[in-house]
Amino acid sequence: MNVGSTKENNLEKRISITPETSKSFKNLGLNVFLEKGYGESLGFKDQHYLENGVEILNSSKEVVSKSDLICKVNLPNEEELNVMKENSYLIVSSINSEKDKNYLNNKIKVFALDLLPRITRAQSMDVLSSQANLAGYRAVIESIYEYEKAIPMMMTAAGTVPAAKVLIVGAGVAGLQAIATAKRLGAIVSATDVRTTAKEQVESLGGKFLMVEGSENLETKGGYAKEAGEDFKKKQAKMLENAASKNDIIICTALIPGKPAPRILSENVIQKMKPGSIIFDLAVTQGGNSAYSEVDKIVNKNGVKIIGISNVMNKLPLTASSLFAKNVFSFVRNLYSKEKKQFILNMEDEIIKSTLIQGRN
Amino acid sequence: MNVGSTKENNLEKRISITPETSKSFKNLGLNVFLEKGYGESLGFKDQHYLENGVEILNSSKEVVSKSDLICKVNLPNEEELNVMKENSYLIVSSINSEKDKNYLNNKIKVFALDLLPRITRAQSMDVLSSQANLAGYRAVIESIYEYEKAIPMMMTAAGTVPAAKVLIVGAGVAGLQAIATAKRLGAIVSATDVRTTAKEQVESLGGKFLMVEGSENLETKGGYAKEAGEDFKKKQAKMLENAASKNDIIICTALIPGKPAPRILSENVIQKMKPGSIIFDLAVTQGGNSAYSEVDKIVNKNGVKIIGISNVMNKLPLTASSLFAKNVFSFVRNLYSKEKKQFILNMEDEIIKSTLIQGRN
Amino acid sequence: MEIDPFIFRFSIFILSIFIGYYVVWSVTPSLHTPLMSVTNAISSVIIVGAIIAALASSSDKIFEISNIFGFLAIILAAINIFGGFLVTQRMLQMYKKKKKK
Amino acid sequence: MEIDPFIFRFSIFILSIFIGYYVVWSVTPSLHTPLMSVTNAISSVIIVGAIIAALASSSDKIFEISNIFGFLAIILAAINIFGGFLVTQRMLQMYKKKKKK
Amino acid sequence: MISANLSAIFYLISGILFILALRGLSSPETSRQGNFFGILGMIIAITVTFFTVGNFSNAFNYVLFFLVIGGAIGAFIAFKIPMTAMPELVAGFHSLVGLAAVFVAISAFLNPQAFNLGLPGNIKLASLIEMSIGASVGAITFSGSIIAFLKLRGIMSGSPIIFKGQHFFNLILGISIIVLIYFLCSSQSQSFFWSLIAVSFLIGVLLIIPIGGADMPVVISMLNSYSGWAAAGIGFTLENTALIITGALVGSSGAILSYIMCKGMNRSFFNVILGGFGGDANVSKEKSKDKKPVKSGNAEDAAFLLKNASSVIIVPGYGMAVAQAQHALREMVDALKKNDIKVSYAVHPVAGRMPGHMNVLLAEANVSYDEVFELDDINNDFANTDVAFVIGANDVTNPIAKTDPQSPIFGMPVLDVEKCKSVLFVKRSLSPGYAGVDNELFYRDNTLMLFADAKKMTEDIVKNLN
Amino acid sequence: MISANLSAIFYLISGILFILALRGLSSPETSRQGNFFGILGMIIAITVTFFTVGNFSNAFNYVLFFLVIGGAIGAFIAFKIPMTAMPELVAGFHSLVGLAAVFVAISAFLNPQAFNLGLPGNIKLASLIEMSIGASVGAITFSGSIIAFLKLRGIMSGSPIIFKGQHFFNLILGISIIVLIYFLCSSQSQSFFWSLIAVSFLIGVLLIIPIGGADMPVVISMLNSYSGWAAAGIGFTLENTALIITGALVGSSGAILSYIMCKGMNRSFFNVILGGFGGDANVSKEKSKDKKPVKSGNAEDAAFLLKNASSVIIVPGYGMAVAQAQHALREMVDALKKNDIKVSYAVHPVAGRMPGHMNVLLAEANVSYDEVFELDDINNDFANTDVAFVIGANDVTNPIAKTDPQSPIFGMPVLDVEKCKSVLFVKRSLSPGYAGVDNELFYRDNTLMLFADAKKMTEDIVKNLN
Ligand SMILES: NC(=O)c1ccc[n+]([C@@H]2O[C@H](COP(=O)([O-])OP(=O)(O)OC[C@H]3O[C@@H](n4cnc5c(N)ncnc54)[C@H](OP(=O)(O)O)[C@@H]3O)[C@@H](O)[C@H]2O)c1
Ligand SMILES: NC(=O)c1ccc[n+]([C@@H]2O[C@H](COP(=O)([O-])OP(=O)(O)OC[C@H]3O[C@@H](n4cnc5c(N)ncnc54)[C@H](OP(=O)(O)O)[C@@H]3O)[C@@H](O)[C@H]2O)c1
Ligand SMILES: NC(=O)c1ccc[n+]([C@@H]2O[C@H](COP(=O)([O-])OP(=O)(O)OC[C@H]3O[C@@H](n4cnc5c(N)ncnc54)[C@H](O)[C@@H]3O)[C@@H](O)[C@H]2O)c1
Ligand SMILES: NC(=O)c1ccc[n+]([C@@H]2O[C@H](COP(=O)([O-])OP(=O)(O)OC[C@H]3O[C@@H](n4cnc5c(N)ncnc54)[C@H](O)[C@@H]3O)[C@@H](O)[C@H]2O)c1
Repeated sequence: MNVGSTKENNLEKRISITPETSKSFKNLGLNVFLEKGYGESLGFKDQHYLENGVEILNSSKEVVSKSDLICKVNLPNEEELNVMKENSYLIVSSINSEKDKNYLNNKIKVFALDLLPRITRAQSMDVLSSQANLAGYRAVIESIYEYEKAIPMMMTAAGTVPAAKVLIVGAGVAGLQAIATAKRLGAIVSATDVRTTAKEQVESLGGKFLMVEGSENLETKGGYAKEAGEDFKKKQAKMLENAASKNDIIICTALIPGKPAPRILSENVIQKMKPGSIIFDLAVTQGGNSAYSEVDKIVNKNGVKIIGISNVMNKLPLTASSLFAKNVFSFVRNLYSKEKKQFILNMEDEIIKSTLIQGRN
Repeated sequence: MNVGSTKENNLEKRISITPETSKSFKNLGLNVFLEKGYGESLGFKDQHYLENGVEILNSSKEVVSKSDLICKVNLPNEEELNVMKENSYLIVSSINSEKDKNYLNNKIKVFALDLLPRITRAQSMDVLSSQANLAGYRAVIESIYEYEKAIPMMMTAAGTVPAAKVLIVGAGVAGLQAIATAKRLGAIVSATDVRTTAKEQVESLGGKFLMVEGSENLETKGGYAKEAGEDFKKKQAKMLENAASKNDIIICTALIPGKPAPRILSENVIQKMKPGSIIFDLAVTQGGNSAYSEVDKIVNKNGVKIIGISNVMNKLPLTASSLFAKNVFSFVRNLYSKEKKQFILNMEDEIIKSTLIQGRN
Repeated sequence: MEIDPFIFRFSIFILSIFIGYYVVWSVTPSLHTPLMSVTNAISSVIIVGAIIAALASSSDKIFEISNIFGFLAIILAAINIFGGFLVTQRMLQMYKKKKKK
Repeated sequence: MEIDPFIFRFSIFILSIFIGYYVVWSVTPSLHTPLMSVTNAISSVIIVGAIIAALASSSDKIFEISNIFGFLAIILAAINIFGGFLVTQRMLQMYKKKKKK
Repeated sequence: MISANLSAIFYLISGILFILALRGLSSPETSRQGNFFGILGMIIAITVTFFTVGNFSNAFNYVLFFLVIGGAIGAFIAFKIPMTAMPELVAGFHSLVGLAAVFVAISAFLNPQAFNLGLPGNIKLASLIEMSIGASVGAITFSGSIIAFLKLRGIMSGSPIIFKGQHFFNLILGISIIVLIYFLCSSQSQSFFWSLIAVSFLIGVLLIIPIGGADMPVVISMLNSYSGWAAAGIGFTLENTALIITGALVGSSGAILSYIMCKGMNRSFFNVILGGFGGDANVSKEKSKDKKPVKSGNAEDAAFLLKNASSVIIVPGYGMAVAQAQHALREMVDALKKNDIKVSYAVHPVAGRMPGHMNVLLAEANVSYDEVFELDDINNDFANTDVAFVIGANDVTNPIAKTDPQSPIFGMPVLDVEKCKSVLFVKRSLSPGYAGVDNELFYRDNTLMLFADAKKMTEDIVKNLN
Repeated sequence: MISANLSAIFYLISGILFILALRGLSSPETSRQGNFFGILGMIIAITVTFFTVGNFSNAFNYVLFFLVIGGAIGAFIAFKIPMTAMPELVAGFHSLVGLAAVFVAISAFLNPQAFNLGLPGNIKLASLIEMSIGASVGAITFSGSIIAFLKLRGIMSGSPIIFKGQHFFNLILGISIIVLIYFLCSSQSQSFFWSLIAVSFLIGVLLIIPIGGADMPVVISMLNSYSGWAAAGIGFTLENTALIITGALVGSSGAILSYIMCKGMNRSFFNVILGGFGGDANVSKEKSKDKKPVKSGNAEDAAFLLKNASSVIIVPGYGMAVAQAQHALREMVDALKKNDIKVSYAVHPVAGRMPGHMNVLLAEANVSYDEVFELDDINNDFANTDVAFVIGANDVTNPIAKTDPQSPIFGMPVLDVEKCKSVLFVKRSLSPGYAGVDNELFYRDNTLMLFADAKKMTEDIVKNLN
């Protein structure tokens, strides 16, 4: 069986097959086809792939037409889609809109890795975790880059530089890594979340948890957040208004699966912030947690910079690709039967069942 | 007596009198004159100054002509210089060239704070320390911003992200802070210097010291570095070639007072580095420690990014100004006699003697 | 002005109490059980009394009632002595010193 | 079958040695000097012998040569007793417990 | 027959050997030597007695015979008993000592000439008092130990048996003992002697039944102390130095030990000894119901195991993060390294609650990256490692992930900690981790559970390592 | 006059009080109580002796008189002596005890009837041996202590006096003691007795002169032990339980103490006692030459001071960074906080070698920012604080910056640590810091120097805090 991948569009620096995983694919008994210059964006030369037994083909069309399974970060373009083999498989990181779904046709089986159930067995394929983790890290790096003061406390002969205060909104995977990163740099870190188990987790990283007073636990059985009620939102807004004036950097990571991101930082809250403060909205593509936040822009509101980046992963594409490619490989390993030497669509397998997308018809 | 300051040129975001120090000046019994919109670049409103008893004047000329002492980060422009009072004082952070010196006339007394002796009593005025410290911090932030991988080690379900390796060349004030900052973020940090006392200091921050084998201590009595001999340079180059291939980020801070910065990273060394690596050359304005480095450019050489920024302080102007202003204030306090209510040019005072610059005549 | 030997014995008794106190005061918890079992074994030094009782007769009347109690006491104490020391030994097996590399 | 009182005294002696050993084993270094000074004071219990020596005579011959040695010993021991305990007390002033807040 | 003086000296020597025995037993390094001293002391005491009595007639053969019989039984029990039954074994042994003391007292009472105590019906007053005390305390020891034994063995319910007026009743019995001794002394009548013994048996029973099963270790040590006092009492009667020294030694050390144990369990000594005051006993009984047995230890045990290992792997998990135990852990590892022990850290890919969670904390504590290994790199090393120190980790060690396809964590790679010679688990309870799956390792033979907050426990271990 | 039995019991009681006295003195909390027990024991012993002898004639008045005389002298000395002269004072006192023992022995030899030892010229053998030993050991104690006193007082040079064949000569003298005792016993002749005492005096001198001044504390403790054995010897002669118990107690505890002290100083016990073997004594003498005196302590002392403080300020400096002691320091502060002690950190603007150096390290050790204060904010608090714990800092505490315009650090604001009740300085030596200026605080009265690597010392303090 053949596995293939082609270059992503210009907006995406990540790739889904690294020299390292191409070797793993070979070891599993699969052939790997890649388009010429595949890893260029990351400094991987074709040579690196050839050394690992990959076949480099001249055009993306050639790759697609020869492969039984295509792995990509984003959906292939129409041209590529059209030449895909009948009943071949396609693995992508996510499918965002209904439009995207319709755009697929029925002859291929498509897996969106962001639909993976969060069961233990699926941890090694969990792109949401692996990418969110890096996003949390990078969000802090981006924020301190924009911040015009120093983060850690320094008592010096020329006076004391106070430590910056960082608030993390949403203590999921990204939020926790953001806490850890900010803490490392010497910031005073607090975090808030709607799930009460988050408290212990925040504290386990040395952060302070800001509890919305009198709130219930908004955790679903799956460990995700539920949408908050009006009452909760009011209490949370009050708490945040208070916190906003004290914090220098706010990093927003709050999401609710299948819903637009909750709006958490209102205009009101932002007004309370000191000039020079930073808001980084990781949820910006899902609608944003913060007022004023815009995709791929730094909005300056009374001296408060509100940063929205559509694809933070492009800021550390090497690490992101390395983890993403391993996620993809783990998924393929689960799909492929070594004995039968083919991909098996075992609908009893929760992992396969939940990630499979039915196209238009 | 009146102290004044005017806006800097466009390339400089720092200022030399903050609302906080203006209060201190008042307490000392001095009047403070500032140009309208003085602190704008940092988000300080005139209101902030007025509250602390500052007089805001409409033009820079007005300020200069009324003041007995002018504090600035950079030299005033010609227009301002011309209207300065006879026998008035001027304090600037540094005077770089002979040209600058000539440009001054003899009717005013000019102090360049970078000439301060490094004696204990002068520590609170030491701009070199206060700014180099921040530069070291910011050099790391700039480098990791440009670095396309994550810095800390992360063992995750999708594989292990190895920790980045950071090498600091020159373990003076800036270098030590760079070590501390990189270490905080979880990098594996090593450093090298020509002064052997630096070893203990590097290790006191948890860094590893790379000793140039068989070298003597190149420390002057004042604690600065001497220029290295050919033999040393060769040995150092060999050591660095070896280290270059292992490190992901190199931050150069090496300086020799009164000399151009030593060239430490040769083309050879840079060639050994992995694509994706970063070199940050803090010494770029003094000639640079690294080959290829250019002022205010990011040079990409075989995937290695070589960063040179002329004024890193502009990246955290708020903190930098706050410390610089306190340095300036401490200097003025030493110059001013509270009893006699005037500035005293006590040439017995080492601090005053060493910083005073004689202009053309 | 001779001192009654009882006074001496009493002095010995009191001093021994002090020693018992100090000796045990710093025992590590993991040795509580072995220590108990060894003290138990030691306390069967009562066998000294049992032996005297058992042998306290002319050779023809070995099984006088008082001797019988002596013999019984010997059996009990002997069980205790052997059992106690051996079981302690067994428990202490786990505290073997590590071998030198 | 009486036991010689010497044996008892000897037993007492041996047991006391053990006690001395245990009692001091865990002393904190900062108390070394006070401890020495207190043991010194205590060891002047030799005064007991001195008193016996001094008083060992009929009332008319108070200053026999042996009594004189007794009296001398009393003075020496008394210096030691008072001096030792008092100086210990002085040294221990610094170990006053902190006052409760 | 040897002189009284010589035998007194030998008795002193055996007493000193017993002192050394107890001393030895108070630290693991010297414990075996201590046991040896105990045996030596006993041999000397017995031999000296033989020579002192000097009766090598027929009776002597019987003495030897019974000695061997008893010894054989004792040895048999010692080898057959499972290690888990230790506490009840000790309790059982105690009862024997108590009974032996009673028997010796009876024998002395019936045949005082043999012991130089006067004539039957006209025993020296002091001796009579001494033997009464010996007999009474012996009897209490006997019946009390029997009850403790039954409770521990499970033959009798472990829960405290309490009835109204218990303490008052005990008081009455206590007074009656004194009254009986008084009448015994004044009348020298056998019936008082027998009643004394009977009442003492009863007191022994009544003293122990109100004490809950959880407190039995303390009780056993207390009974140990009693048996010492009984021996000392008899020692005074027999004017035997060995008995006096040993009795006092055992008496006081037993009392101190039970006090120490109470303190270690944070219980009041008096509550335990008086029994039935608090409801604690009930609680602890209920808690332990329906549980598989686990071996649990304390910091000292852990320190001992660690110190004697030559290689240790640290497995940190979420609990370490919650407890913020990373700094203490580093201190512990430093202390181990000073003892030339090889220490590595094994970080599971999903340990904690965030990717790289453990790395953040270990880096904070300045653990060198060279010592930190990922699962694949270290998993084979467990088999050659002496101790796995699992601190606040759970799911990531659970072997069920390898065996039970029904388990929610099936398929996750896990750290094979159980292949180490010993596994130490630091966690607060037996409750499961994130995945909610019970971890069977807790119940394994080579596992020692260290129930405590991870930081607290690690700090305590550090203390004990020095 | 009271019965021998009663007095024996009272002597036992006073012996026990002495045990409790020593026990008390082994921990600061109970030390004062211990001293009290000692006094009580002594009062009982003396009173009982009066009643046992029962001679309240004229002689008794003289006894009281001399007792008061001696007491007055003792009290006078005790109050007048400066604290720094303690060691020589103790040595001096020892000599008195030794001499007293000799006098009692002489008295017993001259007038054995008074002690029930037979008649002059026909003293019981055992008693004679006992009194010879007592007299000899007492004499050694006396002359040895005198030498120690002279050395400590500086009247005699502190350096070891060694001559060839010293050990051999000592051996000869030792043997001659035994020979003299033998002849004394066989001839009962006074001359042998006096020679015995004379030779013993000589031995005392010879034993101590080869020992260097630095080892004197060990010697004093050793002499203490000797005085105990002398008392015990006399005790056997007088058949006095109090003397036997106390003598044995003092004898063994003194020996143990000197052993412990050697261990603490990392010296070999035998080298010290035999003296003159190694060159160590020389070295330590030279080192201490020309130095102002500093008080130095160990971890236990520091722990004690810290535990009894109610507020502590930590002053970290470059040495903390070099030793990487920040984690250990945090542990220490945690332990203090558990004892309800208020702890803050005072960070000097230029502590360390880089701006913010201390902040980096404290943050790494997870010290909360609320506890870290800059100089201006905390400098006034020192005056109200019990202990300043200065760890690896030096220049930043040097008061010379405030007083001496010639000093290179003049004008630098410094932390006023000396205003605290006590100051603990953790550093490895007396050497100066970055600025190369000697710090006079080291020599102040309220300063305790803790010479060690900062990490090691802090860890040790943590151990001692628990
Ligand atoms: N790494 C990730 O990205 C991630 C994300 C989400 C979920 N997870 C899941 O989290 C789990 C991680 O495994 P793990 O072994 O690290 O943790 P775990 O299985 O959750 O076990 C942690 C254990 O620590 C103990 N503990 C908690 N607080 C403690 C304290 N203060 N002192 C001592 N012990 C304490 C708890 O037992 P007691 O209550 O008895 O003390 C608990 O059993 C896996 O199931 C993984 O799938 C991982
Ligand atoms: N902060 C800055 O930016 C900066 C920059 C350059 C210079 N300085 C200067 O550095 C000085 C800083 O003052 P400071 O009080 O922090 O340091 P310091 O005065 O240099 O004293 C540090 C002390 O730490 C001790 N020490 C070193 N290693 C140790 C170890 N492993 N364990 C225990 N003690 C150790 C040393 O004494 P032992 O050798 O006896 O152990 C030394 O006296 C000032 O003079 C300042 O002017 C500061
Ligand atoms: N079992 C596994 O293998 C596994 C793997 C990864 C993550 N998880 C768990 O899944 C859960 C979700 O993680 P995630 O990062 O993917 O979540 P997410 O990206 O969906 O959301 C991010 C965070 O935002 C929070 N949030 C939502 N609405 C909010 C609001 N109004 N205010 C404040 N916070 C709000 C959520 O509670 C969540 O913590 C976590 O508990 C995580 O531990 C489990
Ligand atoms: N006493 C004080 O108050 C005070 C204040 C600040 C700094 N200092 C000391 O002054 C000294 C100089 O500090 P700085 O940062 O201003 O120095 P700097 O900026 O002049 O130089 C930076 C570093 O580069 C090093 N260097 C020079 N040539 C090199 C080469 N060829 N290879 C490698 N390294 C080279 C120097 O040794 C120095 O450590 C330090 O020792 C510092 O501790 C003292």
